[in-house]
Amino acid sequence: MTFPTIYSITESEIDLNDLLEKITLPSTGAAAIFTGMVRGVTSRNDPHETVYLEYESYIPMAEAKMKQVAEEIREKWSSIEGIAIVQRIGKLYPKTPTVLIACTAAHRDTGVFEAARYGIDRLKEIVPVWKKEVGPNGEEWIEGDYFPKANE
Amino acid sequence: MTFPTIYSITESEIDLNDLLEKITLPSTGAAAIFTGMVRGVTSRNDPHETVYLEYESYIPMAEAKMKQVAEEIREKWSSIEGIAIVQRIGKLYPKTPTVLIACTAAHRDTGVFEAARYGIDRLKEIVPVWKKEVGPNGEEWIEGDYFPKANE
Amino acid sequence: MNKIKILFFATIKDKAGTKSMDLEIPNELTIKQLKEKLANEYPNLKESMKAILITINREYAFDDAVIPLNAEIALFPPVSGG
Amino acid sequence: MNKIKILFFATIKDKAGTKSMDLEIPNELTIKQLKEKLANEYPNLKESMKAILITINREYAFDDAVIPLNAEIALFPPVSGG
Repeated sequence: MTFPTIYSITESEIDLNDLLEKITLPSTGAAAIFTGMVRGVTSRNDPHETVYLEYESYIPMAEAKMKQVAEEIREKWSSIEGIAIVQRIGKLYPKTPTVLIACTAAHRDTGVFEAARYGIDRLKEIVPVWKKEVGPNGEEWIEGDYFPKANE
Repeated sequence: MTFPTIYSITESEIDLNDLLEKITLPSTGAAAIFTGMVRGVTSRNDPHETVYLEYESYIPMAEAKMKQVAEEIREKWSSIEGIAIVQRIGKLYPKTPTVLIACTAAHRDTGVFEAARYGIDRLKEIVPVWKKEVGPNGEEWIEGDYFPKANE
Repeated sequence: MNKIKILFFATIKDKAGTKSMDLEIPNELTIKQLKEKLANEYPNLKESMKAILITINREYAFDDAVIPLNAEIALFPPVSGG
Repeated sequence: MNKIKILFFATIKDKAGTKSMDLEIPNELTIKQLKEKLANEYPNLKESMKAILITINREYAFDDAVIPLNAEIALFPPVSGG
């Protein structure tokens, strides 16, 4: 049995049902899925409103780095069966899911939650995607604060 | 803004896209979703194959206990915005999602993963649902091992 | 007398041979007394009474709880949902 | 000479005023030397060079890396996906 790994940058809607089905094997009993969505209203730190986000990606590298994130997950949690990592790009409005990380395993107590959490944290560190925030008073690129090390 | 809480026992397919949309607010930026599915092949402990599971529930009590699980989550993680808890019952075949717990919040680092994990653990302790496993060599009720305490 | 409804689920339903029954019990009967009564009248259930969950009006209940009038009682094994 | 392709993303793209350019550079040039060259020729980029990520052929690269022939180089700010 080969364990499925799905990774893609897409402009299409993220279909959770479809992705979950693709990473469910006959031996699978549990899935942890993380999705991020565009916030229309942000309270923490600098409170502000968002009209939409415009996502851009260095697509071939981003897909290679998603594959690397999946490989890192498998190295850390050998229990993981299927992995799906999808980043949606383009102009995305509040409440829209923009990113998904899903991990499946036979049981819920062998790392699925931790693996999904690790996956989204790593994606936000090393996968080359950027978002420009467009608000009522103008637009601004959002920058992360992580500097990859050698061999990342 | 009222925070949505969805809980139900259903015989219908669990639609992740639909449920996620229902618990996404303009202030939501993160969702952690757990789903459990029927394993056709189990390796851990007593290795065996499953043809299907037949789920039964004490429905009105189960829905009340799901509501209670949601309230417990909100007491522990004040950051949680929307909560969906759905248990599917009836005859369910391998690879079919049978249960879903989803929690949303503004950010991913304020407890969404922990809240979803807590939710599925509590559901398996106090929500009155049972499954009968039907395999190639006969059928058997699966019993849990948790005994609720007073006021649970 | 107190007219109650008893519901059975999962293994307990199979052993009782029914999903539910209406029963008349003395007022002020406790859960412990009801368990003894059922174990006597339905020998199939006797063994199950050791590791059973019981609810009164959809809340978990314990041996010393007094059964209220017209209660909905349920008997079932530890849950196994998910 | 070494013909390379340089890609710019996000803020760096805006400052460079272009998504990509083809460039001829001396053989054996390092990333550090390329950054200095770009900072001199494109003053808008000078400030950004302090906190920039650079890749060679889609892998993160650092100051002392030597740029291989026909490399695809990308310059961008710390990522902010999700």
